[in-house]
Amino acid sequence: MASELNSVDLRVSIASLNLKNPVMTASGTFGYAREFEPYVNLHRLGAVVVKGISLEPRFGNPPPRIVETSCGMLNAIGLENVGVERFISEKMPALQQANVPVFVNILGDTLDEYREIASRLAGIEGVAGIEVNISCPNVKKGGVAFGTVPEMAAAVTAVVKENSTVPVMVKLSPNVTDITVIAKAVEDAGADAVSLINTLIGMAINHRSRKPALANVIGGLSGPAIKPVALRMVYQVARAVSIPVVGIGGIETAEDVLEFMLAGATAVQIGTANFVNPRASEEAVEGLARHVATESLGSIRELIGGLILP
Amino acid sequence: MASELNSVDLRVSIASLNLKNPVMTASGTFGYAREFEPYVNLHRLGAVVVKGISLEPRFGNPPPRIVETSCGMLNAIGLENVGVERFISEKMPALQQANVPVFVNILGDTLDEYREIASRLAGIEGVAGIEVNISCPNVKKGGVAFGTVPEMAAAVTAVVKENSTVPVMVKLSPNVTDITVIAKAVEDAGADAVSLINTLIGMAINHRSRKPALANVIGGLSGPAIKPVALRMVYQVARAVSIPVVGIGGIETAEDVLEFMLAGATAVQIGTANFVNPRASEEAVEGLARHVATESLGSIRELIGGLILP
Amino acid sequence: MSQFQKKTQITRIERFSSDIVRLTLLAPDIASIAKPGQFVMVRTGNGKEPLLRRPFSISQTSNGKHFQILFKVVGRGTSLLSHCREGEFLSILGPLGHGFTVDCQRLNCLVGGGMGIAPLLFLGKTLSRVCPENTPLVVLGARNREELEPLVQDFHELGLNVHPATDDGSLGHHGLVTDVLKKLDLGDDCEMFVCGPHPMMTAVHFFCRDRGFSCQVSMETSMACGMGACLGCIVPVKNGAYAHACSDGPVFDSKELLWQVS
Amino acid sequence: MSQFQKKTQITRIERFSSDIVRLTLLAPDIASIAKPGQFVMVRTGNGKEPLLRRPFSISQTSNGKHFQILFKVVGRGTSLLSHCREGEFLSILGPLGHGFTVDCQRLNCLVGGGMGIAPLLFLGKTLSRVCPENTPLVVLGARNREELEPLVQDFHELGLNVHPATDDGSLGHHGLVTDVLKKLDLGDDCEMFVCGPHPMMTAVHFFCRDRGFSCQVSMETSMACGMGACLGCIVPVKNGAYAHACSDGPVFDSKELLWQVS
Ligand SMILES: Cc1cc2nc3c(=O)[nH]c(=O)nc-3n(C[C@H](O)[C@H](O)[C@H](O)COP(=O)(O)OP(=O)(O)OC[C@H]3O[C@@H](n4cnc5c(N)ncnc54)[C@H](O)[C@@H]3O)c2cc1C
Ligand SMILES: Cc1cc2nc3c(=O)[nH]c(=O)nc-3n(C[C@H](O)[C@H](O)[C@H](O)COP(=O)(O)OP(=O)(O)OC[C@H]3O[C@@H](n4cnc5c(N)ncnc54)[C@H](O)[C@@H]3O)c2cc1C
Ligand SMILES: Cc1cc2nc3c(=O)[nH]c(=O)nc-3n(C[C@H](O)[C@H](O)[C@H](O)COP(=O)(O)O)c2cc1C
Ligand SMILES: Cc1cc2nc3c(=O)[nH]c(=O)nc-3n(C[C@H](O)[C@H](O)[C@H](O)COP(=O)(O)O)c2cc1C
Ligand code: FES
Ligand code: FES
Repeated sequence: MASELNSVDLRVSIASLNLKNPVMTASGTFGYAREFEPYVNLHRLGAVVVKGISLEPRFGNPPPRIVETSCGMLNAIGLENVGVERFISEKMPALQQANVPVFVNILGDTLDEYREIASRLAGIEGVAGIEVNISCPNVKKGGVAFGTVPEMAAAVTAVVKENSTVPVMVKLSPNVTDITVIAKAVEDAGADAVSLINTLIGMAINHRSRKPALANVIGGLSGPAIKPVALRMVYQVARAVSIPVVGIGGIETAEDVLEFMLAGATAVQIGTANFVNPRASEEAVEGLARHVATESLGSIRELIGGLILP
Repeated sequence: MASELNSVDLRVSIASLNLKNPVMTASGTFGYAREFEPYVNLHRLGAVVVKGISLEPRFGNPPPRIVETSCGMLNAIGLENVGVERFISEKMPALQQANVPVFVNILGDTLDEYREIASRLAGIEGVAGIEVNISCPNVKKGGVAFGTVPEMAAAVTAVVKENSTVPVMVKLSPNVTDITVIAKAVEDAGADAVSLINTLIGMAINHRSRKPALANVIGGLSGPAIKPVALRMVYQVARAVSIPVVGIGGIETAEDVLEFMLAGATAVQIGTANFVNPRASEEAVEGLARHVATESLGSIRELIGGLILP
Repeated sequence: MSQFQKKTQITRIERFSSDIVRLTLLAPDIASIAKPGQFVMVRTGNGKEPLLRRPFSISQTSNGKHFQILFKVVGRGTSLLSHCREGEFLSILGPLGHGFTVDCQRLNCLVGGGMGIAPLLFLGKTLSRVCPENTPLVVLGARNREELEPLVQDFHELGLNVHPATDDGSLGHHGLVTDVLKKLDLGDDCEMFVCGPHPMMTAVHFFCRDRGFSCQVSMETSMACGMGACLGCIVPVKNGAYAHACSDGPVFDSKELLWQVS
Repeated sequence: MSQFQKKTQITRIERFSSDIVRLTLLAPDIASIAKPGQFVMVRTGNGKEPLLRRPFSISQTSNGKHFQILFKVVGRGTSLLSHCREGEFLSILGPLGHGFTVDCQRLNCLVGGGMGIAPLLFLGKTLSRVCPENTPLVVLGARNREELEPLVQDFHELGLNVHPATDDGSLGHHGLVTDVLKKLDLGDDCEMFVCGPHPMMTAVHFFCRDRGFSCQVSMETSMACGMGACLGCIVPVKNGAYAHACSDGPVFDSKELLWQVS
């Protein structure tokens, strides 16, 4: 059985990048991957996406930064990260060993910052792709506008694309009236793929202390609670663009992955579920292999967009 | 103790309307109120909001119309209702007996329809207020645009306001980039209050049948899953407008009500929770009374917007 | 109509097979007024997941004090229920909906498939009491002997003879309940009471239509509230309209509904 | 560092009071390598709510096979845990974080408040073994006798004398553990090991700073992952930066952290 499962075809491609399977890990939920080595055989994953990297190191927001909600969690990490230089010198070497394609999630407050980070990462061994975070709700400056105004989303995409040697995937915010407009804008600007969704903006209050549960007041909602919204947006975007769509939001199991692929996703990312079950990503790969074998599919690619409408 | 609790001051006002307490029931989740008489003393509620009424009767969407999701549910009822004439002749008489203020939730596909429904309801005994649904995601025609374009939201508000004799509350959609823009537009157009949020647009898929779980493909997400998004939007809108804000979304208990009031809500509506616990609304009233008594507050109004920022 | 929201105590748990369980609940308010075909909405846990209550037919009442639900484990809600312990309390809404209408003058025939057998036991018991002279026919189908035998047993205890059918032939007729129906002498004034999988009910509806029999069906749909408030539980009726399974049903005259020939 | 994700069996459940429970888990992989001050992340149920694991200190290991967690019911997660049954399995991640550093040459003083006492028992046991000539001082505080007595008992069984303090005076000193510390002869080369409510740890930190003592504190923060991935569990350190309680701690040299004089 195990060998049979190894022979099933789970491959998918994102532009020029061929992945073993469609299961990636979501930025900010898988550290720099090394943290998961006790639990996961990293080389069995489709790809990993590392924590968002900015030009300069950032300390992030004060505590409390996280709070649980019904079937979800809010985070306001505030993009704590070591900055692109230390990322390259301290984090990349271990990632190069891990034998798994690495997407670097990048973010900036200005177009120039995006340009600068992209150029520093260009040509670095082991960087398989760039994921452009234009959607993080926690940065007060340009972050939100980049993700909600089509022209700005397009501008960031173009700048990163110009300065990159690897496929560029743009990560979209769900906090917009019509996500397909943004998706089309970044497609037209040269994005090789889009990934969605980032977190929904939310808030929690402690009625006893009368204070917000997060020091940042608002934060990003993730986990199973948001899956229906993510699935709907992936469905809409997959019908609106012709580049690959990477589905994110509340994915925990192989069944969830199948749902996102039926809705039109070429690949997916597992986020919050990594905290609950560190083996979630590898178990999803195993579950997909079993599904393809049991259903006697030629390849998992047959499922992409395979939703049967009433 | 019981008599003590009866004497605590839970009153709030929405424009000229004085409510016993801030707990209302949400449209579409409390039928025409009569369904809850076996469980709830209707006269103890602040107000009830009845199922959305259109000009003509509607059959609604084909089945399946509902599906459960993690800590939430999706519905695509498609606004099944008896139409305004039969509502007045068949449903209002029982509601007049119930001794509770009634908000009628209205919806239309055109400005004319909104105008027409509002005029028919004008002067009907027992109608304490109108809630204008500009936000239902299930109507394919004008519904969505009314709720997402500020000018259209304003136009609907003005038309209903002109033709109404009671306070007009406009119910906002959360599926927008910036809900404060819509809130300000309807405030400027004369809305007496805003209520929010309606459901988030979502989707569910059955991976075995490869079909959408709802015949309508997409539906509205409600329940505890969406509470963090609702709370954030209520907080934002309460700071942006000066008319009363009515908070809706995932509210189940008195503690939830307190959170929404701290965030700036003058009153709240309980929706999906009525299905789980038909007594949820009355129990919330009881819980609020206990809270005001225990904390020795002069009135519950002291809590409105009382969030302590870090 | 009287309805209650009650914390009811589980007084007995019977496990008929790995996935079929029967719970006996102490609930005089509900048990004393329930009618065959009515159902209850059960909260399967204390948390927010699963969020909604689950509908179950009242499968039997006794002494006006207890009632039973019989269910198969198919998902998270039923799995949680199956792990309950005696003495624990469950929150129940009920009795809900309109049940079966009985007429002692006709030949009554109960047709059940799978867990659809649950409400028919209550009906059989009631018929034995109110129409003692008129023994109903009982036709029950299920996947296999393991699933069907304990349910057949219950009818035997009422003194009712059962015509069983199983998908694998391990008990009674090897095949569908409609095969069995065709072979029975049903006279020309028969009233059918049907609860089971949709294809089975469709087949029995057409069978009855062709013979001119009356047919009462108990419909299962997804339900959020069980009390007519959410409008989620619809079944298509004539001319594009819908009925609500929880408040107009769950028992309908099959002629009122729209059936698809398969 | 070795870490495991394991389904571990509950072999014993002890209820010390209405809301304090101790679970013994069979987990040789974890028990055999755990060090005092380390913790585990526990999945409190099978569903999606509560979604996240909950952190608990390892409060004792035995035979390299079992370990214990001791907790107070404060919310939904701990409530679910308190309803577990012997023989059931819990999903555990661990052992996680950096524990206490011990030096047999110094006067070791263990200071615990409330459930912060849990990891100190493991530490006390280890000290008795590795520094048998050097009996540590133990100062424990809690709300009342009911809460504190069973925990004091555990230290007695290790042969350690305890200086108790309770908020209501029902056991030992009526007041704070810092009052007790001030009265003890701590010499001039004392190492303090502290776990408890934040105000208590703040007080002990300043007490140690004034006397020139070393002070190791075990920090509790909200944690989503427990393994350095989410960056949620921060504690402020000098110059505006943050340390991560799960991976840099939970045990820190109190001098490295930022404390607010209250
Ligand atoms: C009026 C009424 C009476 C009922 N009486 C009984 C009864 O006496 N005994 C009994 O075992 N069941 C009965 N049911 C069905 C029962 O409500 C469902 O099996 C139950 O809700 C499943 O809950 P779950 O959380 O375990 O499964 P879920 O996790 O909700 O679903 C698991 C799987 O079961 C399927 N499923 C869910 N609901 C139904 C349904 N209504 N019919 C068929 N498949 C379904 C889902 O599509 C899914 O594939 C009745 C339903 C209704 C409407
Ligand atoms: C490293 C570490 C070790 C721990 N060891 C233990 C232990 O050995 N024994 C033990 O009883 N507890 C311990 N805790 C605290 C324990 O994790 C929490 O009590 C638990 O997560 C509460 O879960 P809950 O779902 O029951 O409560 P929730 O529903 O999550 O919260 C209920 C209430 O408790 C408060 N609360 C939640 N977490 C904490 C916390 N960390 N500290 C204080 N208040 C909190 C919340 O603010 C809320 O008011 C430890 C925490 C950490 C970080
Ligand atoms: C703690 C945390 C940190 C995150 N950090 C980032 C980040 O740095 N960059 C980014 O693009 N998304 C970040 N995200 C968003 C996730 O990558 C993902 O889009 C989101 O959590 C939804 O997926 P999920 O529901 O599977 O978690 C973060 C999410 C969480 C929970
Ligand atoms: C089954 C169902 C039907 C609804 N019908 C309406 C409606 O007719 N008009 C309306 O404005 N909102 C309708 N809503 C939205 C609710 O009034 C409410 O805004 C939403 O459910 C969020 O609140 P909750 O999380 O408490 O349910 C409906 C919601 C549900 C679940
Ligand atoms: S289940 Fe809600 S109306 Fe029938
Ligand atoms: S708990 Fe996630 S980084 Fe510490």
